[in-house]
Amino acid sequence: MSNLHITTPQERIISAAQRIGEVPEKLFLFRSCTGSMEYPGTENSIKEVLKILEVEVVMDSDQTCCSGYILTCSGYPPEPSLAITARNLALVEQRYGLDTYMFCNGCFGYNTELSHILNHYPKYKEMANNIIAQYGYNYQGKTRIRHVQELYYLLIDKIREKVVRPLNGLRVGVHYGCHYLAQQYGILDEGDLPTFHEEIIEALGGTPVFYKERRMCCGYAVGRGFTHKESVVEPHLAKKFDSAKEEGVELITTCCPGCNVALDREQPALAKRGFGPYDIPVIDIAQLIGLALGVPIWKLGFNANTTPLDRVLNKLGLEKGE
Amino acid sequence: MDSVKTALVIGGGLAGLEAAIKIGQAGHKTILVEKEAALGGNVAKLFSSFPRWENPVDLLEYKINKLKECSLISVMTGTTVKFAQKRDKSYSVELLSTTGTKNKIEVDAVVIATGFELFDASVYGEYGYGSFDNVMDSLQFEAKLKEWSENKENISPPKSVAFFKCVGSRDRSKGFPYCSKVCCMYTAKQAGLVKDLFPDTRCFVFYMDYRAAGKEYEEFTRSVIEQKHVRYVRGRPSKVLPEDGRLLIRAEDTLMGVPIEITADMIVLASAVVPSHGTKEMSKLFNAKIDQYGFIDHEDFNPVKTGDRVFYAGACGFAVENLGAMHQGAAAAAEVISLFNQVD
Amino acid sequence: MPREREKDWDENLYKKIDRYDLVQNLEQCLQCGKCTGNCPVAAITPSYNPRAIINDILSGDITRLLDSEEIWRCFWCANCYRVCPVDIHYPLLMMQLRYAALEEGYGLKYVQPINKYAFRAMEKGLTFVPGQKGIEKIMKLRSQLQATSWPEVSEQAIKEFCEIFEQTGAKAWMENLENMPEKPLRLSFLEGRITDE
Amino acid sequence: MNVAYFPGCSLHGMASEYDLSARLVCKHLGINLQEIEDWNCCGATAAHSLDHLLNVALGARNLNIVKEMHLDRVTAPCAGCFNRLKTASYEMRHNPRVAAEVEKLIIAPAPVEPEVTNLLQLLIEIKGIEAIARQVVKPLKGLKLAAYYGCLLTRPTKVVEFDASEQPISLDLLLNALGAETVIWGHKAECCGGGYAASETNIVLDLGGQVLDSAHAAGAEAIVVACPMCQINLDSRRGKIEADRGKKYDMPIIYFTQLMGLAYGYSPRQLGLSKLLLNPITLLKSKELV
Amino acid sequence: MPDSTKQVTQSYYKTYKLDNIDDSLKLELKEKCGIDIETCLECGKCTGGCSNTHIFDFTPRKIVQLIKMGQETRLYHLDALWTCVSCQLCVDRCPAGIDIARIIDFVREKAIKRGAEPTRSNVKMFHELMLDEINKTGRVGETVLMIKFNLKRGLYFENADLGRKLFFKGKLKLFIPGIKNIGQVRRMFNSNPVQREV
Repeated sequence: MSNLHITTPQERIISAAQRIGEVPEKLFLFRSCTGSMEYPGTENSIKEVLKILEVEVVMDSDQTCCSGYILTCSGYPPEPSLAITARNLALVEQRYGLDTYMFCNGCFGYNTELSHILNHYPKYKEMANNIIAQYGYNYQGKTRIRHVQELYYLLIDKIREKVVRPLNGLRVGVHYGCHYLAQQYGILDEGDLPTFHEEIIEALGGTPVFYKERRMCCGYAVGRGFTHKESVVEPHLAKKFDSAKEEGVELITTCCPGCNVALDREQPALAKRGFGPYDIPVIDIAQLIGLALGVPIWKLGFNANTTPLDRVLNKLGLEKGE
Repeated sequence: MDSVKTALVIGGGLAGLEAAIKIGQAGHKTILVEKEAALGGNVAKLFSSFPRWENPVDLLEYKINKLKECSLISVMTGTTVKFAQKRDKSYSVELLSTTGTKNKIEVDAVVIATGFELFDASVYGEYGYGSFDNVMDSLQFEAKLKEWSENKENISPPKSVAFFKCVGSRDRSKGFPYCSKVCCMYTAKQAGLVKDLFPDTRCFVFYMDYRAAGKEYEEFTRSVIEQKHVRYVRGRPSKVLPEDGRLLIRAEDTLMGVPIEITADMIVLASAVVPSHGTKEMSKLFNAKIDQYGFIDHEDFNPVKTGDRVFYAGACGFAVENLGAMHQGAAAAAEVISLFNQVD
Repeated sequence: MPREREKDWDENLYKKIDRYDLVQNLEQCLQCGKCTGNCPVAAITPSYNPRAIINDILSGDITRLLDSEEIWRCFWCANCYRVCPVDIHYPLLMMQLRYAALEEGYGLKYVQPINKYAFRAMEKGLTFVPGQKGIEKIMKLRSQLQATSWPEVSEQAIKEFCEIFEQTGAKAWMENLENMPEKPLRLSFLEGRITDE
Repeated sequence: MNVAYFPGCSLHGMASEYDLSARLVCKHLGINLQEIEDWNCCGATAAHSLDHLLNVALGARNLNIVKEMHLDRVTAPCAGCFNRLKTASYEMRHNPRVAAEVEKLIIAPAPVEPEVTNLLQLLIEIKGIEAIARQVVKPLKGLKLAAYYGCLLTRPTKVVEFDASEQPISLDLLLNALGAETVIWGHKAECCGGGYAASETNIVLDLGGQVLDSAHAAGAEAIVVACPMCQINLDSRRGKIEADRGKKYDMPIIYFTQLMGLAYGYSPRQLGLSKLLLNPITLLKSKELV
Repeated sequence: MPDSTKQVTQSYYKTYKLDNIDDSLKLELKEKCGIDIETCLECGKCTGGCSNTHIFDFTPRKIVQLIKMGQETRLYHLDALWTCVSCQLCVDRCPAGIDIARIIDFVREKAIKRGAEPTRSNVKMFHELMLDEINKTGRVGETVLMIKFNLKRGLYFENADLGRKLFFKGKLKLFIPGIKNIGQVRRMFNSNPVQREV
């Protein structure tokens, strides 16, 4: 077990302050392909929210996809993903010297996992660096990989102050996503019964709902039901939605476009197969924060959702076009 | 302390040695009786020990030297206790040596340390113990290990060795319901030793659970599995068939729920620990308290006391590992000494 | 169920499966079943059992594994990894086990559709690239948001992204899968299991 | 010595040679077999498979007749019948509830007295090996035999109380007493699938095949049985098994009583040796035993 | 084996609940057969040596496990019920002394009472024909039984070659004299045997 590093529970579960330290005035936001394509509103609202929270956001068009997703489907061997991770992170290190913030659990999970491998297996780091050297990159492992939600949690008091559209008790169910909670190299809160999103929801004036299967995976990783749509993904999701419905959840928030796609886009298919109907809108936590902090609704891009938010907005006495 | 008192220790195994040494060192006359020609008991038959892979021979040598240093201890090997008569505060005991010489002695206290025997596995027809060669019990296998280690290069190593745990233990129909406590550990030890001697030999241990309740025991067992690569198969073997000169084992891998077959060159049965013949006799002679299986049982609240001026130590009480045997030997000695030092 | 024979077992299978030696500590497995208990797939398809799969790999028994439907059920949700008392990285094991299956021609149907995306990804530097209609929809949405044009990945980045795939031989590996004869899968671990109430 | 005799359906049917030789040998050894008057079928696999109580009751009726014949012991040559009768007797002795039910069905007190023994048991335990050996006039020199006990003769131990269920030896002892040599083999007490002889032939081919194969590998020239089911099963399915396994097993399946008769100087005709599908005559000739 | 994709639709599999299992069968076995399932060590010794384990759908150990889990209805549809040769190996080997063969008989009996469809209709048919024979004559003629069995299955030439062999050996007896007091036997069959509660 020469270079196998096994993290202790203490290493795994850390407070936001420990993880992030000072609130950065500038951060590198890692583009998510799913996010930018399926829910452009997410990325948008993050920028808006962080503007309100006075954190500058940098993005770079030379950053490519993290390429982790297809890897997990065994689509190709790990070498390219390792090289691509090294390239993207090296880019951040060299050009900006900032920490890398993800808003997609996929990007977060895969980058953490792959960078962990790079940093603990010299042979792979060497391999990757040899390849990216030709483009003038060299990955050292300086930039820290963080999730934007960790920053929200760090800034929860600031958020509470700045709420202009309180959610007046909107029953919100939370979905954390496995690739954040289940990966072992440092996360916020307790992986099996996390609560930090609920705390944020409360700060926004909503009512967090602890539904039974809130911890359960979204099933997106099996290829959005390219494979075993019927046999695995749908019954699995139905299980989750049933328990959410029982608790009277009106809205589900995610912190990952991937989860969002699975939970939002699959609902009609579920109804067709005799599950539900559930009709529970699903949005990113950033969009909800944006909503509460008074970002104009058209900037939050709810149009992208398959399951419409009208009911929620009506409840809050808001108009889509506002 | 006016009159010199005498203690009789029956059994020259690890527990008996420990008891005799301690009593002798405390300045009391001690007679150590051993039915075999040499001291050491079952421990002398062992090739190695858990959980530290120490050679038991070194341990015995050390103890026997201690014994010799003490002038108050007289050792009588090849001797058995034939008869005992309870007096007011002593026993008059009749000893018989293999040479046929009898002699009567008066003793003020007795320590029974008559050790254990292995359960006779031949009642397991399905394992073919006694009918097939290369099916042996664990003590026979210890001897085998010695033989192998002595002329390692001259013998062709077996392709695979299988170990069956719980043979006679945890078995209501053919053996005893109790767990023999030490089998899990010595099986792990033996399997590990095979791997040390012949790294290319495959070792299979059939287990229901491995019970490693003791200091360093769990680590020891895991190391055998992880470092020495002994394969643990969960399930109790069902049938052994001869198959072109080798042994075909039929069992189930209960974790997968599928029946499996394994061909082995040698099968080691971890037979249950049962009270030795001597234990049964001595318990009668000194009317010691015994349990339903014939192991010597202790008086309430006195861990090593089993009768008036009668104490016991080691595997005659129940299966026990080396360390435990020495603990009990010392404890029995302490009881004897405190008894002798009482002002009466 | 048919009897297995030890002579068909390969002692070093677990090393062969773990070809990138990313798991390393598979032999530490205690067979405690905590992984299965925490696995969302096992909860809806009882014939899928991580513990059982690890057990098979440790026994060196490949027969059930390669053509197994089950090995394609893993979500990579890593909940097994989370609870594992000895931190066996089951998802990484699964990923590598699937490589072995793919090279034998099993489970292509689960990878080829995804690889279609992978090939398009090399043109755009993004994992998911929709068809023309999809792109128009995205443009519409983004314009409503007054967001930047799409995709935002520079030509240079896309070129490098693509080259990396070529240089690491991944592209060739995928192309090889494209024209490989598909072999049928089966639920290998179904026998003697309780699959419904 | 008078012993009640329960031939069972097979011995009146396909296994008449077993009946023949059994009576002959017992007579020779001074055992007077008195066939149970008006006995009924023991119920075989069918009864205990579908209705436990019926199985006990059928046995009880027979045992009751034995009682009425004032005999304290009944012997059944067929291992199947023996096992059923013994089970019936065991159940009545150990399970009062069943005994009560049975009494209602046979309208008589549960006949627990008669001792059920199989023929082999009778000869070994009551007559004794010496007595058997003493009568041998033509020792079966040079015969290498596999003694096959099957399941029902020795199992389950707590019920049948005969020999060792995993490594039985009684038949080996008997054959050795006759001067024959017995091989050590693994399948002496494994099952031949007799219960499914007709209904699930594949099971028989599989299990029976294993038995033949193992005996053949151990170098046996013939298999000796104490059960018509085993005999008919192995003997009649041999052809198919050989076809399946692409091997030849030219081993006659002989009843132990026939060999006893042979050793006692009776002629193959008297013992009905020729009634066996694979006639052992050629083998015996080659050993100059006939 | 069911198609993976059709396996779960409409409703999803609910994980088995150990805390609300139905113990009735377990208790029944204890009361009626004196078999205590709880002594099972789950060691699989029954299964490893079982004559037919390689064709069982649920191995003996798992059958005992199913009883522990109170899976009564599932037990009624086991293939093992009809492929167990009741060779008693498991009974003798069980370290806990559990009479598994009896359990299987017991469950089979219940299964028939519940009208469960046997997976191997042949076996049941054969058993029933045999019982009929006993009911009619008090004894069984193998020849007659075989012929009836074949006729009933419509396989007129099954084992014909074997029959010929047996015929020339004089082993085929077409007439078996019935017993005198057949009434005594019929009384046992008073109702359809498998309808009677044991």
